[in-house]
Amino acid sequence: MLADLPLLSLCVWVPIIGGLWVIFAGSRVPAYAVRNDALFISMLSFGLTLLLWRDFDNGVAAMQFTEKLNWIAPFDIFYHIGIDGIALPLILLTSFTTVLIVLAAWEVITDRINQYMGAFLILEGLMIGVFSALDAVLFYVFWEAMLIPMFLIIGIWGGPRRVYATIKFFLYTFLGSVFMLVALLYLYQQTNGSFAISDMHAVLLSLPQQKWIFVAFLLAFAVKVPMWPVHTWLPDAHVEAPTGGSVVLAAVMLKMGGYGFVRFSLPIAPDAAASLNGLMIGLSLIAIVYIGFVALAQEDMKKLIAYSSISHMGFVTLGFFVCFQIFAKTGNWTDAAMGIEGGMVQMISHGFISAALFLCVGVMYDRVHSRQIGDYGGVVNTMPKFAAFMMLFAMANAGLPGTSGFVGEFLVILSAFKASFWFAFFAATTLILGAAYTLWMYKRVIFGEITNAAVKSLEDISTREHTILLALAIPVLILGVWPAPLLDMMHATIAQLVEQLANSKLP
Amino acid sequence: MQNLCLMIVLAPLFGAIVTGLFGRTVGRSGAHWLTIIAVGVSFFLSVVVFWRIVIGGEPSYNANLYTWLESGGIPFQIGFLIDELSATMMVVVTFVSWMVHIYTVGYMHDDPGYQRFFSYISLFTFSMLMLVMANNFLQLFFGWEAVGLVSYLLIGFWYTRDTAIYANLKAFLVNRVGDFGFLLGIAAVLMYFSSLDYAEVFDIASDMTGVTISIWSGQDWSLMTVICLLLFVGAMGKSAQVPLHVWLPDSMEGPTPISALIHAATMVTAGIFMVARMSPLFELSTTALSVVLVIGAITAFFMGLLGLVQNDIKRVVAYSTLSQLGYMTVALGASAYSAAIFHLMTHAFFKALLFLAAGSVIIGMHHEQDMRKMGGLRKYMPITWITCLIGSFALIGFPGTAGFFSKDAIIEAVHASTTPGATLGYLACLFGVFITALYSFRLVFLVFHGESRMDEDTASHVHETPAVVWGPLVALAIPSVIIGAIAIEPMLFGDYFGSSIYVDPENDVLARVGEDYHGVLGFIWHGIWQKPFWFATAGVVVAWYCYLRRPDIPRRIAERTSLVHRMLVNKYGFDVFNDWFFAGGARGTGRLLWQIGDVGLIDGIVVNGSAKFVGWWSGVLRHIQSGYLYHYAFAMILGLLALLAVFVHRVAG
Amino acid sequence: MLSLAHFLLLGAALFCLSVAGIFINRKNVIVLLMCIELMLLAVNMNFIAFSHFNGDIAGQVFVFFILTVAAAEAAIGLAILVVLFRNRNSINVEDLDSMSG
Amino acid sequence: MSVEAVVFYFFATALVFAASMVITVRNPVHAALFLIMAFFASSGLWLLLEAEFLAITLVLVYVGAVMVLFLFVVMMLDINLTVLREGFARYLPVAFVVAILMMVSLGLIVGKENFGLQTVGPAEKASASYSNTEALGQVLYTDYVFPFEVAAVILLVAIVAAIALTLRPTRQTKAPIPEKQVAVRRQDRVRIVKMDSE
Amino acid sequence: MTDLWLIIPELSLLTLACGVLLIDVFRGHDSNAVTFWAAIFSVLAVLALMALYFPDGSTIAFFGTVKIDPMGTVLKAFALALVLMSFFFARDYFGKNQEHFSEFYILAMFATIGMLVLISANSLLTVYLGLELLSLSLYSMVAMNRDSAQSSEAAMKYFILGALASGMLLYGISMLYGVSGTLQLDQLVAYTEMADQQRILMVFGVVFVIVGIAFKLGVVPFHMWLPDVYQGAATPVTLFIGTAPKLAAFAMAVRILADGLQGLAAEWSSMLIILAVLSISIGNIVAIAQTNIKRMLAYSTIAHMGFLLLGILAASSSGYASAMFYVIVYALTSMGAFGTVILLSRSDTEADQITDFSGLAKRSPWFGFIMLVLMFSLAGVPPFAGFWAKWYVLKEVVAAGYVWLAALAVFFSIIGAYYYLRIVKLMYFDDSSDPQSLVASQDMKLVLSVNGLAIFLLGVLPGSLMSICVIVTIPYSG
Repeated sequence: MLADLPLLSLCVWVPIIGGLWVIFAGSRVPAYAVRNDALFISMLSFGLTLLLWRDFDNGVAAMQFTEKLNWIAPFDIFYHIGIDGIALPLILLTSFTTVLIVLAAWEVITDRINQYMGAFLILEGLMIGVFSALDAVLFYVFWEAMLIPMFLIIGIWGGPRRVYATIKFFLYTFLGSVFMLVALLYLYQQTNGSFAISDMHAVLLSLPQQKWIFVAFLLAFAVKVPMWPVHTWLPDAHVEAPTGGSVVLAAVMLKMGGYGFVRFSLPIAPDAAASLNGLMIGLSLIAIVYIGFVALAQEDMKKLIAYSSISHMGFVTLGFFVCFQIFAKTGNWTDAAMGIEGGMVQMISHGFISAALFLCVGVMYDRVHSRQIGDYGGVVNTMPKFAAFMMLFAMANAGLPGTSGFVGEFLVILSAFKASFWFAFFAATTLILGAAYTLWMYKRVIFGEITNAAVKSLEDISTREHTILLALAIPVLILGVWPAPLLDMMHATIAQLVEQLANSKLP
Repeated sequence: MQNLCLMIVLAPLFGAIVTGLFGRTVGRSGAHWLTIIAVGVSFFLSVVVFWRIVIGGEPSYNANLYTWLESGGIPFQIGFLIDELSATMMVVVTFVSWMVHIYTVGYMHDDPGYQRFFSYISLFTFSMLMLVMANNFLQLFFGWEAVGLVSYLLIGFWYTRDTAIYANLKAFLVNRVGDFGFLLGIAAVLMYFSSLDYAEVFDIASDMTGVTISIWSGQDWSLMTVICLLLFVGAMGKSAQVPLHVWLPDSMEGPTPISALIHAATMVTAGIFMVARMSPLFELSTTALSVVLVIGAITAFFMGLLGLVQNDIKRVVAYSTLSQLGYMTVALGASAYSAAIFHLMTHAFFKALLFLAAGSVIIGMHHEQDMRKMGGLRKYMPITWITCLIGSFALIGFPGTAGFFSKDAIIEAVHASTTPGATLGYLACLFGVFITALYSFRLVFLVFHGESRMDEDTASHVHETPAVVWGPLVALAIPSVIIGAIAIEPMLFGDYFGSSIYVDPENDVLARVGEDYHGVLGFIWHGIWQKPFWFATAGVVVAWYCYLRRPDIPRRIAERTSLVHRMLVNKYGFDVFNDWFFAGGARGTGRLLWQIGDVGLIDGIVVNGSAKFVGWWSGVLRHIQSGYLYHYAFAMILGLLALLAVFVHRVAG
Repeated sequence: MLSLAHFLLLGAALFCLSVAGIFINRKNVIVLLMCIELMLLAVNMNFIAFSHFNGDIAGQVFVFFILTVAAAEAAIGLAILVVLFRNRNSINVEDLDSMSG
Repeated sequence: MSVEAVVFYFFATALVFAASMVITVRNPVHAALFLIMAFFASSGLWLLLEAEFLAITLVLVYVGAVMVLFLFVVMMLDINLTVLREGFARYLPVAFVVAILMMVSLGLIVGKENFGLQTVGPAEKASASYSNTEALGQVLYTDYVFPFEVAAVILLVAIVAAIALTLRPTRQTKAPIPEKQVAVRRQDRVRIVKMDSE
Repeated sequence: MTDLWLIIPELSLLTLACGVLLIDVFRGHDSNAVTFWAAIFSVLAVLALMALYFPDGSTIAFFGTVKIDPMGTVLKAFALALVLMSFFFARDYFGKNQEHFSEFYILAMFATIGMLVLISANSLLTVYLGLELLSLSLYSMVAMNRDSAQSSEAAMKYFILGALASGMLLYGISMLYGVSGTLQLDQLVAYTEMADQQRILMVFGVVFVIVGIAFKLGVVPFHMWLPDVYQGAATPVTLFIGTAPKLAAFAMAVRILADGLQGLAAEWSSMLIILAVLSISIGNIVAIAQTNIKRMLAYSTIAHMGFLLLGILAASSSGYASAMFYVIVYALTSMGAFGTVILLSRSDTEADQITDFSGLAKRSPWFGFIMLVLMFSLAGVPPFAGFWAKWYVLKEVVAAGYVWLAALAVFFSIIGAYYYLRIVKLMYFDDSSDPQSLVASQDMKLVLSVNGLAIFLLGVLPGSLMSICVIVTIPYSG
C-alpha cells in the first residue's frame, strides 16, 4: 500500500501545497495555528524523506524512486524525478533543516507569519525538486523558482539593508542561471531533442563545445556555491536575511551549486572539466585562503559565518575538481573518488554546521538585536547552555575531528595532496585560518567578562531553542564519529560518476 | 583484550558525558566520585593491560574496532594497538590523571565550574587514551586534536579572565599550526602507502627510502624526510618546541591541575610519543632526525634560560617543562627513543608533582602566584615543601632520583650519537643542566626559604593544604624518586619496548651507552663523576648564593646585562613578533583583502560598478527619447537608412 | 522613351522630399499632415507606374484604396489636431514635449 | 525627345517644385495650395500612365475634399504665423543631407540599372476601346470585394472617430449639473488622512 | 456564399459593432452600462461563432485576399478574449472617473475588426487595410481622453509616426508588387523562392516592409512612439493597445514574412537580428530609469517585442510557434499589469507612478500576489508563463544556430529583471503611503484574479498552449 505511493513526488509536493495552504488559509487563523500547521507539514515532509531513506538501496548506482509523466508533450519534456546517492543526503538535509527553521521562527516572527512559514515550506519543496529532477527543464524550473520565495524572505523579514541584499542576491543568481538555460537549450539540440539529463550525460561533444557548456554551467553553479570571485552576494544576503533565511541559504542553497557540478558540469563536459580543472582548483584555493583571511576581518557575526561558508565551500569544489589532477598523476580513477566524496560529505556537514551557527547567531540576535561582535562579550556567564552548544558548532566549523566538519576537509586534503603538495598545503591553511576566525569570534562573543547590560540581562536558551540546537548537534557528532553510513549511501553513485569522468566524451 | 581496551577508554568518556551534561543532577560530589571512580577503573585496567603485555609478555594487540569510513578504496579504521609503548603511556596517563582528579577535589573546591572541570579532565583522559592507543594515523589525529580541544577548554576554564581566554585561543591556534603540518604528513603517508594503519605503513616503510617527492619543481626531496618533517611539525606544536612553544607558558592561565595533567605530564608529551611511535619512519631519514635534534637542543637550552627570569611560580615550572621537552626531543633526534619515553615517564611524575606542589602553594597563598611575594613557606607548608624539594631534585637530576636516570641517559646518548648536530645537542643539554638546577632552586629558595615577603593578611591565613591536595603530592613523590631506578634497566637497555620502537642498528646510541652500564648503583656512581652532576651542583650553589645569601646580586646582574635581561624578559621577542606579524598581519591581510578585494574591486567596481554603469547608460539613452516628434521621425529614418545601407547596398556591392 | 525608372525616380524624389519635410518641419503639425499626403502620393506614383509597365490592374486598385484610406486618415488626423489645439492652444511641433525620457 | 517625355518632364518638374515648396514655405495656407499643385501635376502624370480614373479621382477627392478640409482647419485654428517658421534654416542642412542620402540609396535601386527599358521594357499601349474605369470597376467588386468592404469600414471609423473626438458637450458655463451633484459619493470629496501627532 | 461563412467572425463583429453604435447613439448619455453589456455580448457571440466555425484547414478565400487557417483563428480567439477582458478593466476605470466612455467600446470593436482582418490577410492590400483600420481606431482611442493634453499629444505623435511608418510600408509593398507583379502572399512566396537576379530588389522592398512591421510591434529604432503613447493614453486605452493589437502585429509579421517572403528568410532574419538586439538592450536599459509605471511597461514592451522577434527570426515553423506562444503570454501578462494600474487608480488620481505600488502587498495581499506573479512572469522567472515564453523562443533561437544571440538576450533580461523586481520590492518590502483600501468593482477583481491565475497555471502546465501553437503553425514547416 505504502509502496505504491509516489513517495518522491509527495516529498516535493507536500511542502509546496502545504505552504500554499498555510499562506492562504493562514491569513484568517491565529498565529499559533499557523505555527502548528507549518510544523506539522514540515515534520510530515521530513518523515516522508525518512521513508525514502529507509527504502533506499545503497548498492545501486542508478536512479531510484523514479517517476515519469508527460509534462510538455510537444518537446518531450517529462515530469521525471528520481534520486541517487548524491541527491538523497541533500534531500534529507533539506527537509531536516526546514523543520528547524519552522521551529526557529516560532515566536520570533510576528509579522505575516503565515507568509513566512508558507514561503519556507514552498522553498523546501522546490529545493527537493531541484535535487530530484531528472529532466533538465524540470530542474531549471525548480532551480529558478527557488529564487522567488528566497527573494521575498530576505526582502520582507530581513535587516535594514535587506532590499540591496535581496536584489543583489536575485540578480547575481539569476545572472548565473540564465546562461545555464542557454547551455541546456544547446544541449537539447545536441541530443536531438531530449531534455533528459541522462541523455545529456551520454551525448558526445567536441572540446570547444564542452568548454562553452562548462563555462555556462560554471556561471550558474559558481554563483550558487559561491566561488570566488562571484561570492559577494552571499555575505550581504546572509547578513540581511532573517535567521531562517540564512539557515536555508547556507544549509541547502549553497549545496545546489555543488550538486550542479556533479549532476551537470562533470558528467556532461568531463573533457572540458579536465582541461579547465586548473582554473577551478585555483579558484577553490583562493576561496579557501583569501576568504579565510577576509573572514578574520569581520566584525559582524553573520558576515563572518557567511565568509566562512564560502571558504568551506571551497573544499567542495576543490574536492570535485582535484580528481583530474590525481588521475593525471596516478592514472587511477578510484583514487579520484575520494575527493568527490570528500566534497559531498563537506556539503552535508557544512549544511548542519552553518545552519547551527546561523541559528546560534539568531538566538543571540533575538535577544539583543545586534549582530556586531563588539556588542557582545561574556555571553557564557548568562547563557552557559547556549555557549556549550555554540562551542560545539564553532569547533565543528573549525574542522575538529569527531565532528562532521572534519570529515570532508580531511578527505579533500588527503586527495588534494595526491594531486599536488601545494594544493594540500593551501587547503590545509584552513586548519589555522578556520580555527582563528571562528574561535576568535567565539572568544569575543562568548568568553570574557559581561560587557554590557544587554548581555547581563540575557536569558539562556528556551526548550524550543534547546531542541533545535540539540537536533543539529546530534548529526554533527554522529557524522564526525561515524560517517560511514553517509559515504555508503554515495559510493555506488560516485563510482558511476567517476566512470563517466574516466571516459572521454569527445566524438 | 578488546573489551578491556574499550573499558579503559569509555570509562572516562562516560564520566565526562555524565558530569558534563547532567552536572546539576549528579551534583558536586557525584561529579567527583563518578569521574574519580571512572578514571580509577581506567587506571587499574591499564595496569592489567600493562601487566599482560609488558610483564606477562603477551604479544601486542592490534585490532580494528569499526570502519570510520571507506573512500577511494581505502578503509579508514578506528582501532587499538596495544604494545609496550602504548601500555606504558596508558599507565602513565591514567595514573597522573587519576592523581589530578583527586587533587582537583581540593583545588577546585570553591569553584562554581566544579562539575564542568571534572567533565573536561575526564574527557581529556579519554582523548589522550585514544591518542596513545591508536593503531592508525587517523585515530592518532583524532586524539591529537581532541586533547587540543580539551586543552583549549581548560586553559580558558576561567572564561572571564582576559588573559585566560587569550591564552587558550593562542594555544589552540599555535597547535593548529602544528596540526597543519601533521595533517599534510598524514596525507603524504596516505598517498604513498595507501593506508593509514601503522602496521601496514611501517611494514613497507623501508621500501620507500629511495622515493623522492617534488615540491618545488625540479628539486626532488626524499619522501621520508618530507613525511617525517611534516609529522614533526605536528609534534613541535603539541610538544611546544621552538618556535611553536609560545603557547605553553601562557597556558598556565588554566587551573593548576590542568597545568600538571595536560601541560606537563601528558598532552605535551604527545609529540614525543608520536615521534617514538613513528620511529620506523624517522629512522629512515637522517635529515629529519638531525632537525629534530637541533630543534630539541634549542628548546632545551633557551627555554631553560627563560625560566630564570620568571616570577610567576607556575611559569617557572612551565619553562622548565619546555626545557625538559627539549631534552626528550633531543633524545628522539639521537634515535634514543626509549630514553625519550623514559624521560617522558619520569618527567610526567616529577613535573606533575612540581605543578601540583606549586598549586598547593597557590592554594595556600590564596591564589597568589608571584614568587616575590612568598618566601619562608617551609614552616607553614611542610609537606608541600618536602614533596616540592623531591620534585626539584628529580628535575635537576640529582643522582638516584628518577630524573637523574632519564636525563643522564639522554645526555649520554646524545654524546654518543653521530647524527649531525649531536654535538650541539650535547652542549645544550649539558649547560641546560646547570640552568635547570639554577631556576629550580631559585624557585625552591624563593618560595620556601628565606624571609617571608607576604603581606600580613596573607601570612595569617597561610596553612598546609588539605589531605586531598597533599595526598597526590605524596603519591607522585614516590615514583619521582624510585621509578628511575626501577625502570632504567628494562626500558633503556632491555628489550622492554620490543618491536614497538624501531632503531636502526647504525643509530642505536643506547646500545653503545648500554655497553658501559653496570647496574643501577653503577650508573649512579658513574653519574657522580660526570659533568652533568657537577653542572647541577653548581646550579644549586649559585641559586643558593644568589637568592638566599645575596638577594641583591640578581638585580645587579640584570642591570649590568640589561640587553640580555630584557631579551629574556621578552622571551626573545617571540610573542611580540607573533602578535605583530602573524596575528596582526593576518588581520591586516584580511581587512585589506576584504576592503580592497571584496568591497572595493568585486563589489565596488564589478558588481555595483556595472549596476551603476547600466544606470548611467539608462540615463543617457533615455535622452534619445527627447519627446520631440521630429527626433522620433529622424530615428525611424536613420533606422531605415541603416537597414538599407547594411542589407541592400552590401548585397549590391 | 520613358522608362519605368523615370517614374520610380520621381516617386523616390517625392518620398525623400516628404521625409525631409517631416524632419525639418518643427513648427506646424498641419504641414506634417501634408507631408504625409505627399508621401502617399509618392507611393501612389510607384504603384501606378508599376501597374502600367507590368500591365497589371492590381496596382491601380491598390492606389484606389490608398486614396480612400488617406481621406479617412486626413479626417482623423485633423480631428486629433483640433483636439490638440483645443487642449494646448498650439499646434507647434516643438510644444509637443510633455512626455520624454 | 518625344511628346510624352516633354509632358513627363514638365509635370515632373512641377511636381518636384510644388513638393519642395510644400515643405519649405512659411505659410500653411501656401503649403496647402502648393500641395494642390502637386496633386494636379501628378494627376497629369497618371494620365500619362493611362490611369485616367485615378487621375480624376485624385483631383476630385483630394483637391476637392481633402485639401479643402485642410484649408478649413488651417483657417479655423487661429495660428500665429510669425512664430511658425523661426529657426527653420538651422535644420535644413541636416535634412538636406538625410534627403540626399536617402535619395542616393533609393536611386541606386530604382534607377535605370534595374528599371530601365532594357530590363523592364516599355508598357504596351492599351487599345482604344480600353476603359480604365471599367477595368477598375470590374475587379473592384469581384476580386477586391473584401478589401472594398474593409475600406468602407475604415471610412465609417473615420466618421465615428472624427465625431467622437470633436463633438463634445461645451463646458464653458459654470452652471451646476444636478445629476452629478446627487451622484457624488463621500470618498470623492473627503479624504481622511492619518497623521502622526507631532 | 461559402466564403462568407469563412469570414463570419469579421462579419458578425462588424454587424454587432454597428448595432452597438446605434444603441449608443440612441440611448444618449446614460448609455454606458447598456453599451458595455452590448459590447460584451457581441464579443462573446463572435467567440461562440468562431468556436462553431473553427476551420479544419487552410482556405484562401475572396479571390486570394483572405486566408482562413487555424493559426489565424486561434489568434483571433485570443485577441477577442483579450478585448473582452479589457472591456471589464475599462468599465472600472471609466466608472471611477464618471466619464462618458461608450465610444471606447465602439472604437475598440472596430479596432478588433481591423485585427481580425489583419490576422487573416492573404494579400498585401488586405494587410494594409487591416492595419489602417486598426491603427486609425487606435489613434482616435488615444486621443479620446479629450481633456488631457498628454493624450492628444500622444495621439498626434502616434498618428504622424504611424502614418510615416505606413508610408514606408506602402513604399515597400509597391516595390514587392512591382518586382513580383502580385499582391497575393501565396503567389509572392512562390516568386521569392525562385527569383535570383531580382533578389536585391525584393530585399529593397523587404527593408521598407520590415520598417512597417517593426513600427507596429514597437521595435527599436521604430519604437519612439510607444513610451509616449503608453504614458499619454488613458490607462484602459494603454491596456488595450498593449495587448490584443500585439497579436495582430505578430500575425502581420508572420503573414508578410512567412506567408509571403519565406524565400528571403535569410535576409529578413538578419535584419530582425539587428532590431531584436537593439530592442532587447535599449528597452531593458532605459526601462530602469523610469518612474512612471506605464512608461516603464512601455519600455518593457519594447524589450519583449525584441524577444518576440527572436522567435520569428528563427524562420521555422517552430520558431513561429514560439513567437506565437510568446505574444499570447506577453499580451496576457501585460493585460494583468495594466489592470493592476487601473485597480490602484482612483477617481481623482491615476496610479501611474511606480511608487503608487508601495505596500500593495499589505493593502491587498491577494492583488499584491497577482502583481508579483505578473512581474516575475515578465521577468521570465519560472514557474510562470513568461518563463516558458522566453524559454521557447530561446530554444528556437538556439536551434536556428544563434547561440550567441540567445546568450545576449538572456544577459539583457537580467537587467530587465531588475526593474520588475523593483515593483515587487515596492509592493512587498515598502510601506504604503496611501492607507486607503482599493476601490474596484467585483467583476474587474475577478477578471484580474483570473488573469493572474492564468499566468500561474500556464506556468505550471504550459504544454497545452504550446501544443496549440505547434499544431497551428505546422503549415509553415514545409
